[in-house]
Amino acid sequence: MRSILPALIVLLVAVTPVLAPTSQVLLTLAFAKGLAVLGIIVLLQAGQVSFGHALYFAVSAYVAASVARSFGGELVTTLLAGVAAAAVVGLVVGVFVVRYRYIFFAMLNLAVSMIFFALLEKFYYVTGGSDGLQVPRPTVVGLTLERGEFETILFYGALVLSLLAAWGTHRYLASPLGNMLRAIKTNEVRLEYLGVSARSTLLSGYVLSAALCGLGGALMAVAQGIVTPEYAYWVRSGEFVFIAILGGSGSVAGAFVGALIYEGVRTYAAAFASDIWQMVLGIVLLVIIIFGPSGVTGLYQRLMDRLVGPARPRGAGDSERAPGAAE
Amino acid sequence: MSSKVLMAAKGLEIRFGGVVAADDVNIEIHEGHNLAIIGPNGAGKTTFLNICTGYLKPHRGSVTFDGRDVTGLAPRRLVRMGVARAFQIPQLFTEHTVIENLLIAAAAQARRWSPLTPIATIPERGEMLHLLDMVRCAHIADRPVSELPEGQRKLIDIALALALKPKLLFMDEPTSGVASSEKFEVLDIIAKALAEAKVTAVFVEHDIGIVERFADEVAVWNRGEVLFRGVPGEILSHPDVIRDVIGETV
Amino acid sequence: MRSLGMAAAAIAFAATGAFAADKPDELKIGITTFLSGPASVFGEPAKAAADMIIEQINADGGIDGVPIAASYVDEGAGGEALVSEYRRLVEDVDVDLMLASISSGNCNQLAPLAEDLKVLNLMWDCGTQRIFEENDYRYVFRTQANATPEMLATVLYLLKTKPDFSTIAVVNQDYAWGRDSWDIFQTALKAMKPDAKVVAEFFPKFGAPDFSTEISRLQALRPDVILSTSWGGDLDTFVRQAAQRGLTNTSTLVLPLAESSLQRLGSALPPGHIVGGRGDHYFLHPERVGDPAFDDFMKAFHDKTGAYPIYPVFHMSQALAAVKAVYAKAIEANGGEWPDREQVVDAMDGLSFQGLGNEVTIRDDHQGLEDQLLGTTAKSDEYGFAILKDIMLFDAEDITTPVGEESIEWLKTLGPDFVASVEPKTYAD
Amino acid sequence: MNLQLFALAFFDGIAYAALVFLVAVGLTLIFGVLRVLNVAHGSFYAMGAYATASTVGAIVAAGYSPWLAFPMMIIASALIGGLIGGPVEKLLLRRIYDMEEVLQILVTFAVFMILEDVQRLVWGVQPYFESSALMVLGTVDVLGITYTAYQLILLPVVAILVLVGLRIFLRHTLSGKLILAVTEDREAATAIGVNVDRVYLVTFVVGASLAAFGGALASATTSVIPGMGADMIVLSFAVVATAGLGRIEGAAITALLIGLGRSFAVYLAPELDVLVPYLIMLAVLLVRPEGLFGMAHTRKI
Repeated sequence: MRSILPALIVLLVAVTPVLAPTSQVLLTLAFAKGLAVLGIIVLLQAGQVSFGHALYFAVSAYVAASVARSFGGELVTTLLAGVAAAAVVGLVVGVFVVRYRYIFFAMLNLAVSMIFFALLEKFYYVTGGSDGLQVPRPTVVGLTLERGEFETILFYGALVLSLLAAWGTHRYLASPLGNMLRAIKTNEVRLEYLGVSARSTLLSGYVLSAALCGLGGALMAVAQGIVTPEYAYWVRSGEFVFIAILGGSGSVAGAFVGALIYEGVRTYAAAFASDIWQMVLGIVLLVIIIFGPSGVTGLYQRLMDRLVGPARPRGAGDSERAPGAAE
Repeated sequence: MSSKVLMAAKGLEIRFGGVVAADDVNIEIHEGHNLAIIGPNGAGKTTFLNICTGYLKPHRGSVTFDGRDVTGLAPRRLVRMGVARAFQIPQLFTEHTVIENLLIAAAAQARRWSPLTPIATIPERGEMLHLLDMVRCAHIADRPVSELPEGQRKLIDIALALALKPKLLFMDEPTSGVASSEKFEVLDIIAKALAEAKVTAVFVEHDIGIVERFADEVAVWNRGEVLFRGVPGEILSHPDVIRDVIGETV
Repeated sequence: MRSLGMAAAAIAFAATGAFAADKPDELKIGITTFLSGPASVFGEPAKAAADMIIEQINADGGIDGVPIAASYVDEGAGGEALVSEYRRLVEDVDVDLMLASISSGNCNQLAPLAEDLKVLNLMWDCGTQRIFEENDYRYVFRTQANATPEMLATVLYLLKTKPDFSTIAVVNQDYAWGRDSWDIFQTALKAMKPDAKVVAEFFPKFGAPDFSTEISRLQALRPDVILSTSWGGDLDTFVRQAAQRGLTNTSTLVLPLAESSLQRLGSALPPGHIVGGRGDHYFLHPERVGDPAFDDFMKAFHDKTGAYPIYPVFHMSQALAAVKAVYAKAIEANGGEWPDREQVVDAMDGLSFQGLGNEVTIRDDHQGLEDQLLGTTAKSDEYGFAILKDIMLFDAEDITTPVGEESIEWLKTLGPDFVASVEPKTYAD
Repeated sequence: MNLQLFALAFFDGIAYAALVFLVAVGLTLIFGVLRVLNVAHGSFYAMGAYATASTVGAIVAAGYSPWLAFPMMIIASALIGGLIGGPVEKLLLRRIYDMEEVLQILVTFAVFMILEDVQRLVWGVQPYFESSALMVLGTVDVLGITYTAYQLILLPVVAILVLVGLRIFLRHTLSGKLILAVTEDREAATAIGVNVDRVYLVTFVVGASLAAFGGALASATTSVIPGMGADMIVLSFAVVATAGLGRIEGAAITALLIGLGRSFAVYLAPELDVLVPYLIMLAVLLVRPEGLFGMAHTRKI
């Protein structure tokens, strides 16, 4: 019962290119952001919030852009190169930041991302400065495509990648490792006393979240055709956290639900209230936090609980609901 | 004392600011002999547990386990060698259910890191349900631990330590927070589980009745020092102990 | 869907045998401009100007009877929002053409998009010279100059008015424009005055609130000339801090974009410094003052916004003049019938049009040829802010990179004698 | 680098550090008491600058003495702190003290977004520049370089006054002591009857006013432009985290470090100047994870 609506939404999204072709690119961008938000949600499971994950988004986007520019660029290799770069940088930065928690964790991530942002602007001859780098359209299995065809392929690619990433992350969070990650939020001391290194556990989650942000960034780069330092700015990191809370930080679905709603609100706010689109977004955020801190997916769970009764007692075997789904 | 020495502390010293929490502590823990630690509040009992399990590093002295120097090793390294701990304030994963708590411990013990296998399906599940049954908590397996009363949380905390299949278990006031009418029953449960798993226990306890019944040896702490140690019958009737320790704590 | 619609339209044409498109109810234009962020100092006046000009065009009967309807997009909302909104206007609203954009970064992003969407795009304000030097476009045109003639004219003005200076320092914003414009300026300067010495290069970050340290260093170095291509709040802050601390007494400032800051700076910018207007843009334009259309607009704009027009207003007027001119030309070429969109694009080649400045012509490479105006500040009691004297008006033909050449390479070929070979029109006051 | 250049870099650094300190100290005060990292702090800075620049501009244009700029700065910042900061705390933050940290930060992020547009609606997008206060104080020549007295003397003096004033306020007045009590132990303070709600409100208003005051002082030296708050907030975060959360003296020292670091960078390696605050922060936190003056907490088990 409670999976009917999600299934319907996925179906509806999947036929978008036929029904509403003009929203196809918007949805691709929403998927790209959703993937990055998924990375934020992984960290939120450990009770940590990063105000600098735009770093991985940007690292991957710039690497993808460079690969597409210098090697002619096949879509798959472009995306893979970006994700790999984000994961490697995530590992290096992660080793350092997993020693910190809460505000310090958030601030250090912010600092590292701002350094990268400044470097992108400084190393003008490599990065194109604030004008950014153009990303030539990659080939797909060797074929050079027109924009329309490419965008359709990218849309379905993004949809499949998002579903895969959501499934993988869901499994990860349900696995022993994922449960240990969530245990960091409630009791690190006990985790250490079970023989588990909280830092290594957090590091594994951190690298995963960096890779997810990277996947989002690389997708965004090829979908947009340009990468700019704005990809790394702190406001974008804040936006990711914003979307995570909007969608519901407790479930992997929240990342994509949030991203779709956010892009929608933002686009229409920018179109019909171009003077006050920031204010509109700010108010939406306030309303969500104060009246439904578990986000849209949390509201949906509550609604379904009321309509068809509680899912069933929470247990370790509960695979239908996302782990740690906000109550 | 002819049995094997499991853990030995030599010349432990630690101070916090001006307060001496351990002052030349020397003590041996023998395999199969459950040791009770008694003493007034602030005597350094928990500090001793913190040092033996790696939470604190002594300023001086050493700890050996199974003949190896383990001074200053992190808790997780000691855990992997077979030293587990239960806490005065139960340390649980409060956003997980009871069985999930235990499954995390089991997965850690069995080193199951596969990121795509749900924890609910690990082979140790049956074992954990049995462990819960042993501590009489099987009926609450699917409850979130945040909803449980203190007594049950205490039991889960100990079960988490047992799930690690330790050789040596430190327990910090296992019956605090448990209604006095249930204390013996609770400790009976624990003792039975310990015996079944062949675990040596070291426990801090205020209740002299419990010490008499469950300890093979008693050590008396005061101001960071071990004042006396011996079999419960002797120690608990020693006039100094009655005056300084039992008189205060009962 | 779109191609389906076009196919249907094609069948309809074939059936009626006419090649004229139906005259629409309105001519839909999308305009990207900064409505938020620091660059809104350009975007807001330009939008005000667009509203006034479009209102005027519509009051005069529109374009061949068709009124213009404009939709605005905020460039300050960020890259994705801009692209999404651009696509929405082109694909959903089905605009006839786009005017985009102010930021060079956005032009880089939107030009290939316009090409793929097959929509006529007039780049109305962005300055990067690379767009047409590195790419060929069918649908993208620029209705003003680019960074190369703007900087080259500045170097020429400097060398003509102050030929004996020996040291120069630069304080530019640390982003693409600041870096690019310095590259061009420096290349041109080295080619025409090889002995000029660069004593300091500062690129404080975009939006920097304070230049005290840079000014202290400049005071210690005492360069003859200080170049800054900064704009908006950054330029205002720099000029004021420099003036407050006496730097303007010891060095000549060269400020190619300061025409847009003159009114805000008031008396803070002392006499004797060089100011440009990114084209021949100045509310006291010596060749345009006296033309009733020009004078009326200056007055009307001042009445409406409380300020005189600055260069983005001129740029907007040129883009809209191009729209008017290209439809007139396309209609004529189509035998008086309303043209289809491809015919309009065809008519862009070689188009000449006049906005508030002098006439602009579109070259083969789609680059507009726009004259450049520079002057030296002088005190004005009438206006309460500095006005320009010793104005030079450079002919676009002399200073624009030839079609097919790359700007930096072309500038390197210029020698010291180039200075004398260019003869601008001069106006003493 | 010779001695003269060293001295010059030092003077420039101090003036910059004074402004950074004034903004950061408000942020750290709020964090110390409310335990909320206030992203909207940058907005108070910007609004303080806007309010001062626009009112002083009007006063001077109407022919009154430019010396009035100084009292106007104080009035404008108090008004911004009270009229905007007060309601933000009372109507919004008060609802979220029990929530997770991330939600608290996001609420202030939302306030930041809203206030950004409020500024545009109220003051428009054209830069304001109102330096009457700076002009009336004149200039000072040091080692052949002209400085404005405002930056070289007034700003550092004001910063020191604020630092000393805050110390006296916190240690020697009743309200100050209540604030400190709540900072130390919220539960205990509540238990002995401290009106915590009131303390929070007062602290937030004071902190926001300080940010606005920083903006007011800055408005005499810089163009007041849209987006100026966004940059300031990241800088003050760096100061507060480097200093140790809630540490007022630490904020002063860190601001000085960052101010001097930046001006020396302009002399020695101009390309690095924007990175200086972050590099200092990373270096400090590597060595002292709780910040220069922060205290480490060990969990009781």
